Amino acid sequence: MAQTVILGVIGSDAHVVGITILEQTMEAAGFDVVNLGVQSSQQEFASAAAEHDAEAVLVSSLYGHAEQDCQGFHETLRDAGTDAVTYIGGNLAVGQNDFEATRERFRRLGFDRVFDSETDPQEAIAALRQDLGHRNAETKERVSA
Amino acid sequence: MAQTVILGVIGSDAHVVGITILEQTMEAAGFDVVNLGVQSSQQEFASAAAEHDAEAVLVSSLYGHAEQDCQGFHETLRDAGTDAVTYIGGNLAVGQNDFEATRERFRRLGFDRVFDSETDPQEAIAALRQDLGHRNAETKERVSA
Amino acid sequence: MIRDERLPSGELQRIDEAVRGNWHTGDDVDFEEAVAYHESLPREKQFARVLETADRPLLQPRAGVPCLDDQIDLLRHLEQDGLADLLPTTIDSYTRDNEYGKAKQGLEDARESGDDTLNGFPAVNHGVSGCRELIEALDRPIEVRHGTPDARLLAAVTFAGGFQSFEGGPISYNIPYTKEGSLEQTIKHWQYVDRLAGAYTERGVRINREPFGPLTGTLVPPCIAIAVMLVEGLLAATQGVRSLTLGYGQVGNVVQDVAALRALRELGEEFLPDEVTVTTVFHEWMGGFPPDEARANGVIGLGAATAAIARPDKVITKSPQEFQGVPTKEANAAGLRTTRQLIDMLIEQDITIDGIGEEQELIERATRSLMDAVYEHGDGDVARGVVRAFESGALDVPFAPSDSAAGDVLPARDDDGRVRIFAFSDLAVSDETKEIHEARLDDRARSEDRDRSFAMVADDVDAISDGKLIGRPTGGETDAD
Amino acid sequence: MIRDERLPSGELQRIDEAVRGNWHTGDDVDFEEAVAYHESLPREKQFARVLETADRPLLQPRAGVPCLDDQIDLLRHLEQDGLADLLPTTIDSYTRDNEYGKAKQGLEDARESGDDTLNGFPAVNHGVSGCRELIEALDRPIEVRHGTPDARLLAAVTFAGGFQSFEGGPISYNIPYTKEGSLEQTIKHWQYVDRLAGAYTERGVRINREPFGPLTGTLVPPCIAIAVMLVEGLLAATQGVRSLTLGYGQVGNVVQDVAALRALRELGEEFLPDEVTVTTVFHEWMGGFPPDEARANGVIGLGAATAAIARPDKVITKSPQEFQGVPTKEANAAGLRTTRQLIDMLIEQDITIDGIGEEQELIERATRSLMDAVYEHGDGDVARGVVRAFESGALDVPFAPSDSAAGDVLPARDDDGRVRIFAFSDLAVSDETKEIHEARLDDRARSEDRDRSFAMVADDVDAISDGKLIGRPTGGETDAD
Ligand code: B12
Ligand code: B12
Repeated sequence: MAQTVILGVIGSDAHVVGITILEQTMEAAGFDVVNLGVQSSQQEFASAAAEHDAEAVLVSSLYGHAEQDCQGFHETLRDAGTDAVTYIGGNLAVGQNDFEATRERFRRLGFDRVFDSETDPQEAIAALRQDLGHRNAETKERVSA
Repeated sequence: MAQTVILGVIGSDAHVVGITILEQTMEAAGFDVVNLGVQSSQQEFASAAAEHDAEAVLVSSLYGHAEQDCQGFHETLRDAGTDAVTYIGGNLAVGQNDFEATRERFRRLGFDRVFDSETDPQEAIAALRQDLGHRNAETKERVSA
Repeated sequence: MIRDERLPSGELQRIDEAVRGNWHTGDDVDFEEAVAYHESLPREKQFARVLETADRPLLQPRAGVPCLDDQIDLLRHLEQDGLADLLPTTIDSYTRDNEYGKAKQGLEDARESGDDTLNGFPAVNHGVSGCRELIEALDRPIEVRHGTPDARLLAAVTFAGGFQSFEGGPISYNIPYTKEGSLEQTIKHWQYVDRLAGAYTERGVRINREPFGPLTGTLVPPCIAIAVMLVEGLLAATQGVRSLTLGYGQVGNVVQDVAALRALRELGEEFLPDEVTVTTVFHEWMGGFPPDEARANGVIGLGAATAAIARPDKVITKSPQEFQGVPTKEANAAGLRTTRQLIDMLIEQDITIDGIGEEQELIERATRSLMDAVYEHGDGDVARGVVRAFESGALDVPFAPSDSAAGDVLPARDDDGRVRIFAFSDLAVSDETKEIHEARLDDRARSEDRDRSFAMVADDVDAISDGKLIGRPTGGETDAD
Repeated sequence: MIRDERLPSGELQRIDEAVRGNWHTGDDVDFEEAVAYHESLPREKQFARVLETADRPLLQPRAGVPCLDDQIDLLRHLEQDGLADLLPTTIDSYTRDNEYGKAKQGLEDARESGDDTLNGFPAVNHGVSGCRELIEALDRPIEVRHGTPDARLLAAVTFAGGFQSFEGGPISYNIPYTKEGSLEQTIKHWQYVDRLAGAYTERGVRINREPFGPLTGTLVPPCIAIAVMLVEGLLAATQGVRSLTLGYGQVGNVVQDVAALRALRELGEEFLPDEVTVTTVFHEWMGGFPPDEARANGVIGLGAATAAIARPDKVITKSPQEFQGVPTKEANAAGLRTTRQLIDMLIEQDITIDGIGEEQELIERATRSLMDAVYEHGDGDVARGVVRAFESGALDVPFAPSDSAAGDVLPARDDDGRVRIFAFSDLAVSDETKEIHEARLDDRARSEDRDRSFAMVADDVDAISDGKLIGRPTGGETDAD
């Protein structure tokens, strides 16, 4: 069965080109993609993840307000009853920042993986394969235990 | 009487365009310019200065070997019996150097003024007017003393 | 339903009051006093005058930071080290969403932390007096650049604050910038903005208005961009705007860009009333940039060279740090100077390129079809027509995030790198136009030995940031794994 | 007197031995062993092959530092971060003067202090094995670039050291580079260099030779540059060189530059024997650069755009730090990438500019007059002819520091920015050509409302570094005090 992935641009960000490319590439790679489009709220991500029993939530942000927009994001997800893997990617800080510091900040906010804007969609797919495969294996273990 | 200035490019440097412009501008400003051309030796500068009883010696160097080429330059001048004001200008160090350090180095070699390659010929003329005016005044004082 | 008619003055006043109540700084807006303030400004700060009387393309960067002092420093730097002819003030995203409370928070955080917690200058929060401080601190005219669908309060505050130019429009600041805003609603909002500009204009303060030409910045076919410019120009003219700068974003093919700018200027003159002074602005490449400053300088160089050949009235420059994030002021000034050097070296040269006429003809024909469709959809009314044309897909913008646009049109480059339409969907262009575009794309497909497909579109989207104009399949790499 | 005849093999050997005795590293040169070494090099390091089979303009920077390790690091950086297609090794000034003792001292100082006390790589001092270490450490072909009037030992050592391309020629490395060297003498020296290249060529090791097209780099009229290229090409061909890259330095006017590169290629094919493979190299602006990296990027951008339109076989790139001094490796790589981005974005576009044919025609006509004069001066012998033509001023180079050239010709830009001849002195071009140049310069004088004068020349020399192409008088400033 295809794995379901929620995709969207958070906050009031309207940069749509990146997720359009991501959606197409992930679908071509066999994922079921629910694309929420731009300017999606935390709640919309959480509801969609719960509704579709999604295995991953991919947040995109280009316009530089990601940090504010993602405060409490993982609580919102938890409250909706989803424990999907979470990725964030794009242009995550205003200005010319050092990406390692940015990555650290978003890791602390709870994201499993943080991608910069040089990310090739294939990298995200490879990561998903690894992370979701791993989760499936875990699930199997738990089942067999 | 027009003041005589010796002009030339030192060492094995062949960058001629700068001194061509300098020569034209200084002549237009009323100086007598003796242009030694490119690839002039210390001795050629010194002999010309002595021969023409020059009031200033202007050394140009673009190719980055100025420091080596000017070792002992002021001794050579002194040996020839000239006490002309000395200027050096152009691209005085190999590579992307801080000009202040370069200026200091050439001041220590004995040059009265050091110009970078952004120098407008008019700046050199203004400096000459100031320095030579001053020397003339000094000479007068000495004479009247 | 909406109509392209001038707002009656009672209506203007009513909206005016309502809008000014949205945030406390609106209270300080006083039209009469503002007119007097504008009259007190020196000639060099009269935006429309400076732009319309220039004898060479003027350069303008984008720039906005949260705090007033920093914005002054930033613009002073761009004026002095960048030799910008015209200055910008780019507004932050919260203000664009009319979230003045959040913008206030961001501004306070910025003041405390020294970090740029907003991606622009929250002009409404700075209020009339903050804006005037900015205008007075600089020597050049300053424009408000934003992306705000409902920019009524922003316009009221910034016009009163001394700004004499205002970017945007009901389509160009809706379709590329927002998901949910209805087009009819944004047109209403912009009728107010334009009417307010018109009211100043009638009092002798010519407010320059600049519809945002690049739209989504991503491979927008020229006919679509120009049609949107004409519609927004017409709507603004109806409200009394007399100084209009129509925009166009570089696609990267020199012939097509020069042709498009000529078509824009000529159709602008033709469609807009005589009393409107039409100028044009060329935006250096608005799509994804290479993640490398040296390569970005190459992209900027091509934009500058194109500008020197096309000679628009104004050029919006990019910085070599475009890819990474909001540029430092030094990088921003560097983008200006690189552009300046190239334009100044080229502009006196007589460079006449073959084939510009034909391309212009092609662009104009398609644009006229789109304009015809707009008028037909609105029974002769351009406001109603544009709403319905977007609804039906007769007018559409590629990569539009907005629910108001179908977003079904897909562009791709032909074998010469010109942007053609790959999927027309319901776009109202003639069969002849479609055949030409298809034929050109077939040529490309043939020379790449692959079918026309979305892969081409995706490859073209990435091409410039990957170092090429056309997204050709590369021998070694494959997208499959 | 000198004649354009192939050196007899006995003569080659005699000179060879004499030359190799000039510095101890000459002892390690063994022709047979060297041929075997070249045969062992992989195809990607065969300079002539790589250049002649390329399907797009190859990019090459300039770069040379004293120590071997540093030179390897530098070139590796340019290969990897600059994506250079071809690599250079620029030789220091002492070596150019055959002062191997001073170069040795500089090299020792550099090794001790870590400073770059030489402005290039002293290849003779590094010797055959040092050169080979360099060749082996890199993946791309490497050329020797220098400026040495008497380059015999340099050629002997570097050819044996594995280099397969060698810049320069008897005129182009004399007239712009030295004051006292006699032209006859340099031709003799280069007959040896070319004969040595020819000897390798006959053994299947095609040594590429590249006459230095930009000459003094400062407003050189295309006809002069091309005539010198043809003469040097002919001289080299006589000695058995079969791979010749003729050069040309950008003047900054796109039409003239494209026309000149076409004229260079076509006249090259026409004048040189069929068995010679002619390629062309375009040098990005070789005159004074702006003292500002951002503006320098604009100059580089214009060079790249011109290259994309003219499509030479090779482009020599500049760095944004050109004004300041020898660039850092990062800046050097940046110049490569800016150029690459612009060329790659433009090269697939069909850009046909009007008037290139006429300009090419003008250039070719003047070049033919100069070539006729050379042949006449030499009673049909190009070697003798060129010496005498320079003596009489029938051939001349503006701003030539050399005593062998009159240096009386002065160039100035016309109203379109094309380089014309302002003072012909005895230059052997037809009256018709003179009238055309004069008429164009009169147009400019009229539009600037001043007389044609040396002031124009001086203004043009500074123009690009001051941010323009043409040195127009500026309203505010005056040169008088
Ligand atoms: C095109 C563009 C626009 C268009 C957007 C049209 C549209 N609706 O999509 C327009 C002109 C409308 C626009 C507007 C604005 N923009 Co803008 N825009 C760009 C630009 C030039 C290209 C973005 C793009 O489409 N790239 C191509 C796509 C394919 O790449 P991508 O988006 O990066 O996505 C890829 C990767 O990042 C990654 N990725 C992205 N998300 C995720 C998520 C996950 C989980 C993973 C794994 C990977 C991933 O994979 C994607 C596919 O390869 C960038 C600068 C740049 N990158 O060159 C600026 C940029 C993003 N914009 C910026 C800004 C500030 C704005 C504005 C706020 C103001 C302004 N300056 O006009 C407004 C915002 C409006 C709003 N409400 O959002 C800034 C952001 C600054 C920052 N973060 O510090 C940038 C960086 C420009 C700059 N240097 O200032 N913009
Ligand atoms: C044109 C040029 C050449 C031409 C010269 C032709 C000729 N015979 O004149 C050619 C191509 C032959 C050439 C050769 C070389 N060049 Co060269 N060349 C240049 C270039 C591009 C412009 C110089 C120029 O003509 N400028 C225009 C004139 C009007 O300005 P100017 O020379 O700077 O002079 C003005 C001021 O400096 C000042 N000034 C100069 N001298 C003095 C003296 C006094 C007292 C005062 C008050 C003022 C003053 O007033 C002048 C008039 O306004 C410069 C880089 C640049 N500046 O952009 C490199 C440059 C000077 N060259 C350089 C080098 C290394 C060389 C070579 C060694 C090797 C090479 N890379 O090819 C050879 C040297 C050969 C030799 N034996 O000298 C380096 C020097 C590096 C350093 N100092 O660190 C530079 C900086 C390029 C670089 N970035 O690498 N070059």
